Amino acid sequence: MKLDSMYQEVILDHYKHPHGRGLRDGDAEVHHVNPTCGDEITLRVKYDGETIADVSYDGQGCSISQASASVLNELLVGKELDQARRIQEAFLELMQSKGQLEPDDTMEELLEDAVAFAGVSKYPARVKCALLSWMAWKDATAQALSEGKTA
Amino acid sequence: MKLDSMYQEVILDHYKHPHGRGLRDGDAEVHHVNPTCGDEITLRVKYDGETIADVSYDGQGCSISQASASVLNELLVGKELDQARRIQEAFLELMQSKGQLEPDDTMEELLEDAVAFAGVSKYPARVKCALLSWMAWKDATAQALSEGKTA
Amino acid sequence: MTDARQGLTGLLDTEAIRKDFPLLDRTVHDGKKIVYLDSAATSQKPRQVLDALNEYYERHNANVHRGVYTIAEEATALYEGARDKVAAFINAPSRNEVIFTKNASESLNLVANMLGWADEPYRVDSDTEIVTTEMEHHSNIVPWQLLSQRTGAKLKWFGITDDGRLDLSDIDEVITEKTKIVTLTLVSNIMGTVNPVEKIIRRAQQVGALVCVDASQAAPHMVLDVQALQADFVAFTGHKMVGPTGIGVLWGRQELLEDLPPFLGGGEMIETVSMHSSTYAPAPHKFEAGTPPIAQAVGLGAAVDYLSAIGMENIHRHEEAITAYAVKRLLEVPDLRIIGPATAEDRGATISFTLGDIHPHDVGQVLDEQGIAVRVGHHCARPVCLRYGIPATTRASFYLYSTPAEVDALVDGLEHVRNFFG
Amino acid sequence: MTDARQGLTGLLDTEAIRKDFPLLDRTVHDGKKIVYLDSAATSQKPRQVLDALNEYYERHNANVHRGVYTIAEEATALYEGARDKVAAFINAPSRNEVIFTKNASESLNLVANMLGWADEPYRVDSDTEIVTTEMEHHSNIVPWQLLSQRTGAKLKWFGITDDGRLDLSDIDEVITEKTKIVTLTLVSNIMGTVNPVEKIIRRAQQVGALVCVDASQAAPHMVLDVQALQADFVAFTGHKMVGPTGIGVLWGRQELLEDLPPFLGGGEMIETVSMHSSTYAPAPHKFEAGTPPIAQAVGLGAAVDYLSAIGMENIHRHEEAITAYAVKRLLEVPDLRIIGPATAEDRGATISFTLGDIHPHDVGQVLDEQGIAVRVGHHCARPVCLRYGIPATTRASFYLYSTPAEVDALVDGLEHVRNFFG
Ligand SMILES: Cc1ncc(COP(=O)(O)O)c(C=O)c1O
Ligand SMILES: Cc1ncc(COP(=O)(O)O)c(C=O)c1O
Repeated sequence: MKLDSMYQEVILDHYKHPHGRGLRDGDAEVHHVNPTCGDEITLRVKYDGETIADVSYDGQGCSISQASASVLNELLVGKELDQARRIQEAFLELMQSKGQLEPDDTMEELLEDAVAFAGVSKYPARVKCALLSWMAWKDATAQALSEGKTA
Repeated sequence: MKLDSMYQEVILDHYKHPHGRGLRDGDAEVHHVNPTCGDEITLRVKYDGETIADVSYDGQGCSISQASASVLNELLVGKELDQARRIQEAFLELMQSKGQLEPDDTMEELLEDAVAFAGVSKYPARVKCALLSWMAWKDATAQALSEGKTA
Repeated sequence: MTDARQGLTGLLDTEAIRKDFPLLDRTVHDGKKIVYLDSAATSQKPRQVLDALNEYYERHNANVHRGVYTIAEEATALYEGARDKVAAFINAPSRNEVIFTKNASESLNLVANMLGWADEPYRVDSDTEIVTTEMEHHSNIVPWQLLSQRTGAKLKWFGITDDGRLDLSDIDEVITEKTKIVTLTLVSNIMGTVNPVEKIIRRAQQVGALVCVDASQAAPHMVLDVQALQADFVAFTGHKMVGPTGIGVLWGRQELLEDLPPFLGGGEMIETVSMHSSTYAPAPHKFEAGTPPIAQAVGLGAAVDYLSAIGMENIHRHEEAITAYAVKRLLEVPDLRIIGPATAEDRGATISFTLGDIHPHDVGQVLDEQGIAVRVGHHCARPVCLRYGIPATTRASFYLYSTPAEVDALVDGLEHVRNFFG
Repeated sequence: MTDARQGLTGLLDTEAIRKDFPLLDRTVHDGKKIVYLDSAATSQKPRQVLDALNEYYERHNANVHRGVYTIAEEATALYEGARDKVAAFINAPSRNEVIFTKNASESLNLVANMLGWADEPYRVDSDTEIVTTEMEHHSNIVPWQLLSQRTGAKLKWFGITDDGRLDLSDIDEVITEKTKIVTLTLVSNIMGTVNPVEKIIRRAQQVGALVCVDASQAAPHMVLDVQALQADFVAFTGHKMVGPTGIGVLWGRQELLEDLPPFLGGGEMIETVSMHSSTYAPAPHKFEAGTPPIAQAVGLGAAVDYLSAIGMENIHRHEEAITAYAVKRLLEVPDLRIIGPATAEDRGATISFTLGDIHPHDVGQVLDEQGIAVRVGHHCARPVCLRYGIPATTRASFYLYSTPAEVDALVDGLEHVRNFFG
């Protein structure tokens, strides 16, 4: 069934058992919404120099947006900013691929569980759900940096 | 040729040799335009008690609107207000008939030369041209009366 | 299921009707026949409307109002003929009270802007109040928020009760001597609630306020008689009533349309123009700047003919039957909660619900896989979602071509959704 | 005649092209094949555009942007795909700079209203000036008169020379430090004049004024490159460029669209709505309230494809040839006076004229009897008629499907008119 390509086991797992959910102390906080469907996320980033000490979040949304935030937390926390940016860019590329991109080894290594979202990229209405937390993270990071908390 | 039903000899005659054209002294003056085609008329009425002493006019427009003003002058000047109103109503009825009305004797007697406009009523875009001066006359008369110049 | 269906009376001959709608024959996802349950968002179009569009473009297309040549006269007659049809459809006292816009949103913005730029006694300014409700479509909220911000007028609103009705307990405090305009929807696009507008209109008339009724979800589904309604303005939109996209209607009382200032300026809406000043054509043209949506008006005329031929009472009766059946069957689904009236009384054929804590987005996706098209989200009525503390709903909405079998398909589909996320 | 025609080069294969346009096959007045010379009012539509409309309604019709189900995704992809096509057609730096409206008039009103409600530095108020020209269509005059009345800003304009060109001799007095916006047409809809907008844009840039270009009569006929043009806003309308009625475009520079306030409020243009306040979606959606003209945008996309396949340079070359031929032949008609440029240089395929003192209305009527469709009146550019002291003109306008034989038919028809009223 085609649906299974979107709702991969990994995604449903993250949805049902989200990582790092809840708001904790941070250097910057952003609130993003997806006006199409009303998904919302509040996200905070905490930096320790160039290292991502924490990404905490709260919000409401569908399985895809919730799972994506959970994967983000799992992937990015503990990473260096540079590496995190590479991951974010790879994820963006994957999501914008309209189901046309077969992740290669480098991408698989970068994205880990997040490659499971490849199937979502076939559903334009859901791509925004998957990207919501990632855009929020990018924005929060920019704010944290400009506020001089890091680097 | 179908055109001839609109451009009756009588109409072209009135167009080429208009009656009573030019502005003269009056009790009230109005300016009407047909926004569709830019036809304009300035028209004055002069009453002598209940009698129409003069209808003078100036303006620019197509053969139909010009001829119609000339016929109006010829028909109405010298008439009693009551009778003029009957003529105006008959002309309006004829013009709104979409070519469906065969003028009867009463109408022919009332309208004289103006029955020639029956053919115009088949052309919706031209009906307004034919009615321009008549609407202006009605309006000017209402103004003249309300200004207490007559009756 | 079939048992429950047997009691249904008042249904239309949907087998015949569905033949008129080419899209309803479509299949998705490897051959699944589409079950289209999103008519509140936009309706499907019958062959008759598409034929009218094609016939217009292929034989009569010309700009309107200004031509003396044959096809320009034909185009004008068709466009103005559509105005006659719409006027008759809503029982307008005069065809000149029917303004063509591009959609209901433009119609509502038109009212807001007319009042913002009006002279007394209509002028909305910082001493005055605007009243709306918490149940409105965004298109009947945002124009008034903008007007309020730009004039300083205060925006007030009626709240909603737990069972999806307008809370009119404070009607005398909400609508006061300061109120210039009360604007509300006849039928909620998210909950299906049919509102008691007469009561509100009576109160508005007491204080001398104008009333604008958003009939976007009413005109497609029930007899709309603007004289009986006694409102001052009524807005609706073509694409929800088997007409084309790109066409809306504002009906307004003649003397108001005469007194109120224009909104958009341009060709067609003028009497004379000089560089120094301009004068305006009488309504409705005063409010129709530029080349109007000609083909779309003609298409709406054909839509109105189509609906009238079936009969708005018959359509309404059909939808009542389908809605009663749908409410009953949906309430059989475990964990399903209807947002809005949970009975079939005073409600239109639109039902919003939540399903346990499965997000509507996920509900809609899994239903789509089975060919079932429902809408998910806040349906441009986010204040309603806020009111009930939910992020979104799943909404199924029915129309003259909907069948009890489609209700069954939805209920089966929801069972599948529950299993999938179970 | 045939001799004169032989020298013509650059013509398109109109025999093939005309097969695409069903209306051109129509006959009027007992079998006379229509000679359609009113494309400046509205163009005819090719089969390809009608097919796109039908295909949309029959297979993909759904409301856009909010659905997760298959046909809603298809409808969204088609609608947004049309935006991509239009963006490419005008070489827009970003698709987000293309706003769909209902017609050019709405586009121009949108600009006027954005500026009226804007914050500094864009705000038009009583200390500022608006500049337009005497050659504009009413749709580019009245919105600015309304803005001027409502804000107190002063409205100034460039006059016209005897031969139908903009009189720019006083450019430095007309456009000053007080000017906030200069708005003008690229091609006159009544005289066909192509205006030297670059010169005006350069002056506007000097004083920091924004420039709005009305490209309604340009987009259908020549390559329109908004980056090369360097204006801030460009407006045009679908129905004049082989697209459907009910669709227009406003292109605007991205940073302006970000900074400027919304105009119409409603569904689709919001980010979040609460009863207390709302935030808006990014452009272009911020300016597209309510259900957009979905099918019409799709149709415009097909129109742009159609024009591009033929090639805008080729279309332009064809029209240049036809226009040169028409100017030459018309000047052979006794008592005929061209209003506007009397040569084929820097002019579009639109020619206005008077014929002795025969009123244009009568000219048009007699031509119609022969199947020839021309427009008569002030063509929504009354200030031009006032300027030349004439009540109206007769206007013939050509497009990619026009032929030299149609020019000949016009000239013969005018001969007949002269005899009729002789
Ligand atoms: C130069 C010009 N500007 C604006 C318009 C207005 O276009 P629309 O009527 O489609 O709004 C037209 C055509 O009518 C035009 O020729
Ligand atoms: C109640 C209500 N009002 C207004 C609208 C706006 O209609 P449109 O989007 O056609 O402008 C809608 C539908 O979207 C609606 O359901």
